[in-house]
Amino acid sequence: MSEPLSAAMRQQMLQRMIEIREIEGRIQELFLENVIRGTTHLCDGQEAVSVGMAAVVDAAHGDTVTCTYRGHGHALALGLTMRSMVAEMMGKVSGCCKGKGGSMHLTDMPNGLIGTFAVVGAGLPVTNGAALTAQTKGTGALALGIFGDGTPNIGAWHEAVNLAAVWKLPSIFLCENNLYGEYSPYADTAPVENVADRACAYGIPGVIVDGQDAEAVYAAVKTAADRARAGDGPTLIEAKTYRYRGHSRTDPAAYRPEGELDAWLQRDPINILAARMIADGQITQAAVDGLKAQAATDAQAAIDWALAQPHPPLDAVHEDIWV
Amino acid sequence: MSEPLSAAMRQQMLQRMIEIREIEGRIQELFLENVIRGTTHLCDGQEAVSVGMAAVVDAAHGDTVTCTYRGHGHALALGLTMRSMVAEMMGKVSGCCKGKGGSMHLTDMPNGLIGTFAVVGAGLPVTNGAALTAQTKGTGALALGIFGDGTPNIGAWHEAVNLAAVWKLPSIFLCENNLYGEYSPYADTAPVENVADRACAYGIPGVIVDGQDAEAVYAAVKTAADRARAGDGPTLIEAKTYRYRGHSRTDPAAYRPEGELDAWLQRDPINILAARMIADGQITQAAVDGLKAQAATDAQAAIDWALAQPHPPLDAVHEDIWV
Amino acid sequence: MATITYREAVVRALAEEMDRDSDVIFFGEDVGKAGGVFKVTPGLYERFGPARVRDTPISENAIVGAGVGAAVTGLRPVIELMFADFAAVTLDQIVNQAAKMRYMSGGQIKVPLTIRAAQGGGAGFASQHSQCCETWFMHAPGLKVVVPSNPADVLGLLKSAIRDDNPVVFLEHKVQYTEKGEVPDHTEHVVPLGVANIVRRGDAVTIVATQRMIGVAQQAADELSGEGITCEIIDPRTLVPLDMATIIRSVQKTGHLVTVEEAVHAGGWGSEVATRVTDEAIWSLEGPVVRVTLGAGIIPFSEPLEHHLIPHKARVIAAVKRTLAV
Amino acid sequence: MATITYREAVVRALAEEMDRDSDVIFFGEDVGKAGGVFKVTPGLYERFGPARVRDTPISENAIVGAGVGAAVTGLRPVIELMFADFAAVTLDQIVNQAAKMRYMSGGQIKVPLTIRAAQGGGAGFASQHSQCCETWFMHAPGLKVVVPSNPADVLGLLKSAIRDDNPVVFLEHKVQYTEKGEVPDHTEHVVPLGVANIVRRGDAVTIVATQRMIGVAQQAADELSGEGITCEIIDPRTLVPLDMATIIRSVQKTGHLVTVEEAVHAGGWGSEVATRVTDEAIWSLEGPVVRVTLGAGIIPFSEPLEHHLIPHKARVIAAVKRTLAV
Ligand SMILES: Cc1ncc(C[n+]2csc(CCOP(=O)(O)OP(=O)(O)O)c2C)c(N)n1
Ligand SMILES: Cc1ncc(C[n+]2csc(CCOP(=O)(O)OP(=O)(O)O)c2C)c(N)n1
Ligand SMILES: [Mg+2]
Ligand SMILES: [Mg+2]
Repeated sequence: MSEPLSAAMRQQMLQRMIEIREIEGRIQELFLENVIRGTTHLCDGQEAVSVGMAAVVDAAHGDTVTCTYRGHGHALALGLTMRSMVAEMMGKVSGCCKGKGGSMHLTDMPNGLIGTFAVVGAGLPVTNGAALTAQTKGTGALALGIFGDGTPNIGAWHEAVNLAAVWKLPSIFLCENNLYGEYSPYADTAPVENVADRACAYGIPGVIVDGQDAEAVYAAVKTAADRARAGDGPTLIEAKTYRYRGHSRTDPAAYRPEGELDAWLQRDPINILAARMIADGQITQAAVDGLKAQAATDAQAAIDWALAQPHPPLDAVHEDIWV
Repeated sequence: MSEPLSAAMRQQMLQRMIEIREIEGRIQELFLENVIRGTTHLCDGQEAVSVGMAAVVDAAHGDTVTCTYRGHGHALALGLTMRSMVAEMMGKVSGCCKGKGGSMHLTDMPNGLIGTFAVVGAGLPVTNGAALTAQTKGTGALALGIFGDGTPNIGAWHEAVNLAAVWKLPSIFLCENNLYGEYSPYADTAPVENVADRACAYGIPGVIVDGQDAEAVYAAVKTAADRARAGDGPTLIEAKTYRYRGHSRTDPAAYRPEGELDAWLQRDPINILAARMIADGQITQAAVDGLKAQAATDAQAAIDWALAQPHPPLDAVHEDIWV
Repeated sequence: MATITYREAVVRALAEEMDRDSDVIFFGEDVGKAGGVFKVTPGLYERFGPARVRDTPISENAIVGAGVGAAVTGLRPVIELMFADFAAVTLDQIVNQAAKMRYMSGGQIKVPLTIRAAQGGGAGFASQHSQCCETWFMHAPGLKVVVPSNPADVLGLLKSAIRDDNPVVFLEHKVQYTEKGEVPDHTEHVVPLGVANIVRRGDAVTIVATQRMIGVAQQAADELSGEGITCEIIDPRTLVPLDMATIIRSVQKTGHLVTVEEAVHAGGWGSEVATRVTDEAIWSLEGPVVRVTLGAGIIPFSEPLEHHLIPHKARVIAAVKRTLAV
Repeated sequence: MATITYREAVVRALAEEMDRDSDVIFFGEDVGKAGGVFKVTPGLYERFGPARVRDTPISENAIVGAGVGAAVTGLRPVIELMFADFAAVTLDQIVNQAAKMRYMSGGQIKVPLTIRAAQGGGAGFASQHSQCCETWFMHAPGLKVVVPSNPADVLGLLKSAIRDDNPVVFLEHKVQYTEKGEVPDHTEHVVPLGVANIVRRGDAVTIVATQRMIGVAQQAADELSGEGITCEIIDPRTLVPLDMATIIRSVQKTGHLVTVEEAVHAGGWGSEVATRVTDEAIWSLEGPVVRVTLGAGIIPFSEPLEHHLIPHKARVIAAVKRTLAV
């Protein structure tokens, strides 16, 4: 980790992580109660990646992000409101995508989120396109694509990283290595120890970072961003992290070895940052608890609001297909 | 290069390279005369890869090969007859694929050639399947997939090499780096200097070999074959070679820098092996000339034979679709 | 006769065929140790071992290609693509390679490969995990395309698919996995590919439907029978080969055709059935051929919208009444 | 009016639109320095420079995805897939991403992307370089699909495609690249998407055909006119949107419909035209709707076989006579 961030930035990261943790828990409940249907892919445990990344992204200047279906945390970190997101997951017209996308397909252009892609690898070629716009127009913007540890096995991932390297695009490829792709441990489906080890095939930097440390993630993404904006091309970043829950829906994650979850809970990203801030005299435990209580209140308010929203009118089903 | 091959093997390699060179020249003529239609992708200059590879492949014991549309040399090296191949390119019923495949789609199962794949990268996943059969049945066979220097950019290539590495399949990935993918120089579309450099991303050996030296190619493929048969998994081999002609059909290859072709002609694979054999007292220049004359005669005979063959009956168009 | 679910019929067919023929292998993403994301294939890994049941990386091109290569060289692989929508990332291997290799090779090669995938909407999986994808495969000669609608057909048709020497795309409707039905107890319940099933007899109109739409057609037929309109419902079971003879015989009797499918209008299988009928039996038609489809629709997440888009009882009834002009 | 080739019309449309709008960029494999494998796009690289005209690696997923991402963020990219058959390696980016992103985002996004590709048989390129692939795209709402048949339409439709705010798949018939035709001299020759062209007037039968099949239909019509049978030939120009009104008006006049397409029967656009007519105008039909297609065919290399498989004059004449029962 390079130099510590300002107290204000830390505070914002901490608060956002707490909010993400809170809403994900509520979403799981709503899913089990059948209020949210379909499927969900929650990110508890991975919040540091979301806020570390988002602290670098400057949507106002054209930076964009694509990520995966495990995208609630990223969307919130970038600035999507809980209300808009929860309403989307309930299929309500007030959702960010008018209820047409759902949990797996969040788009929030004002905050730079092009989409949370549900086909593995599919977002990364699109990220390059956003980077191409930046390069062609000389805007200095960057495009960041987030993916999981199972994703480097798919062709689209390879083609995207490769093209970005050949064209020196201002792309950043950020892996959330949470040890599993669905129910398969990383090592069962990948031939190299680290995702970052693959960077050698593209002649680009491959960086490993502690995904539980928001500031470390920030620093790694910031370095990659400077490189991208300077025209030096893409970076592959691997954040080592962990998802506390199963892959999706009701997966009990029985494939995880005994004790693994507990060990990771010891390195909880919220606790890590909170402890550091307490040690630095920037926050008190009471204030942290206050943030949690506030997040719970906010989440409940968002849910109540979303529940009260209407579904889209039936005719809407045929709108928004062609311009 | 490891120890030299036997005189008999060298003789066979030399003869086959001369035959390939001869027939490719005649095919180009027939194409320009409109006797062969569609397109052709000739391999003059790359013959050492064909014969070096084929000397390792043991079709009788289940070894198989897939290659690209630039596959005439490989097919002949594996044992397809000139007649059958030329007839195929003329769309005659006596062609190896009854005229349905043509120049780009040669299959010759008795000699282990599953196909010459016309979609870039598409043959390599299939090669793994043949390797999977060998692994599952424990036959000790290997599966070898040949591709060009432009091919590592496509997703199917990546997925195939990756799966072979993860499953330790008896696959061999043999690249003919002839410096160009169509009209694009290798360096314009690839981020690393050598194709073999990509092996690091899969934790497998990446080997560079002189593609103009048939014995060197043989040695590299043999090492990979031993490894594959021993259950140690795949190898990526890059043979540095050159195609004397354009990419296909009437391409004059104007994109090549002045003098490049001449320099490569100095390292002609036929001359290299012939000179070595002459130096070792295994053949005379007169005998080499004799081989060339014989190849010309054989090529002419094959062409005459193929010309005399009938086209398939029209009803054949609807046969061979379903079993 | 035992009563089992659609899901259980899949794993039973696989287990029976793997027992019967050691050349049958099975692989895909999380199909082995985890028993599949839809929990369709539990127990196979334990029973047949890691050589014959394999979990793969997320590499659909590599998966299908490995299936093709293994099929060509003597195995009889069954592979799973999980959601049928993902076939789009590897369509080349399916329609350009698997489907055409026999033809291109002049008949030297056969490709006894079965590609399983779960398709269909109604469960809130939104636009990229809900499509019915038959069209991609029907449009590629060389493939066979199977769309089972009940447990007995899943069992009998999957066994046929695995035994078939052609590449077969076997599409399971994910919303039907929990549906139950009776199946014979013996291990040789094989349903041939290319034989339609007349699900219900009637005189007024022929309704051709597949998978979940059979249930929708039944609901419509129940209601219509109250009005004295009897529907004949035909389940083609396989779209390639397509049993047009049974459909045309029915239309010759009823004079009216309605197709009910859970796919986009343009290019859907309904248009193939409809045009074959209008070509081969137009003089039997006493009303317009009406297709009930998704129209030019994309499947939305929102529940009321999704249910509105996917053909339902009221739309089938309206279609029947339109062709009957009542 | 100048006479130019179909090929020249492509590059002229591109150059005019790139001149007009600096957001238009163009990339694909060997499209720049080399001017394209079909020599369709020479001079653009020299004229517009390496930032706006780019050669890519052989990475179709990356190419289409880059087009999508660039389109979403403010450019108006035109990309080339070379042979349309290769769309199969990146169908996901086209039909699951480009086509659906606007919908999934609830209308937040637009994707002004043009995907060019060369399709069609007759040139001896065998089964993987000769297909007509419209079905893949027609079956994906959100896309528009353009199939120009002559230089003026290539010019005017490609300009429309580039200006359109939707993803457009623009399919050029490779065998037509050398065909010549007249085009206006000014730089605003824009042909709207969704308006069919009545190529020939007639009373006896309506023939709907696209691209190279228009010429085949013309040959048939010439011969039939000798027998007193006058054919009306309609070129829909775009398959999405599809100008059914023009087709139905014609069928209402002639009472007979024949479709001529260079694609596989099942799922082909002919079935869409045919079923729309039988649904919306069955009482105008005085004979069966006959489709002339590749049937369940795969394109062979061998010349006589290929010419036998692809619809030709005799087959169109036979189809017309069958619907007319003469
Ligand atoms: C092309 C494709 N294949 C398969 C899937 C099914 N699938 C959804 S998530 C997933 C696992 C992805 O794992 P990883 O990349 O590690 O991301 P994580 O879920 O752990 O965040 C798979 C296989 C898919 N969505 N797309
Ligand atoms: C998926 C796909 N994209 C594009 C093409 C067109 N194409 C045919 S050969 C070729 C170049 C291949 O170059 P390389 O791999 O170096 O092989 P070489 O021709 O030099 O032997 C291309 C782009 C194709 N056949 N398939
Ligand atoms: Mg993961
Ligand atoms: Mg090359």
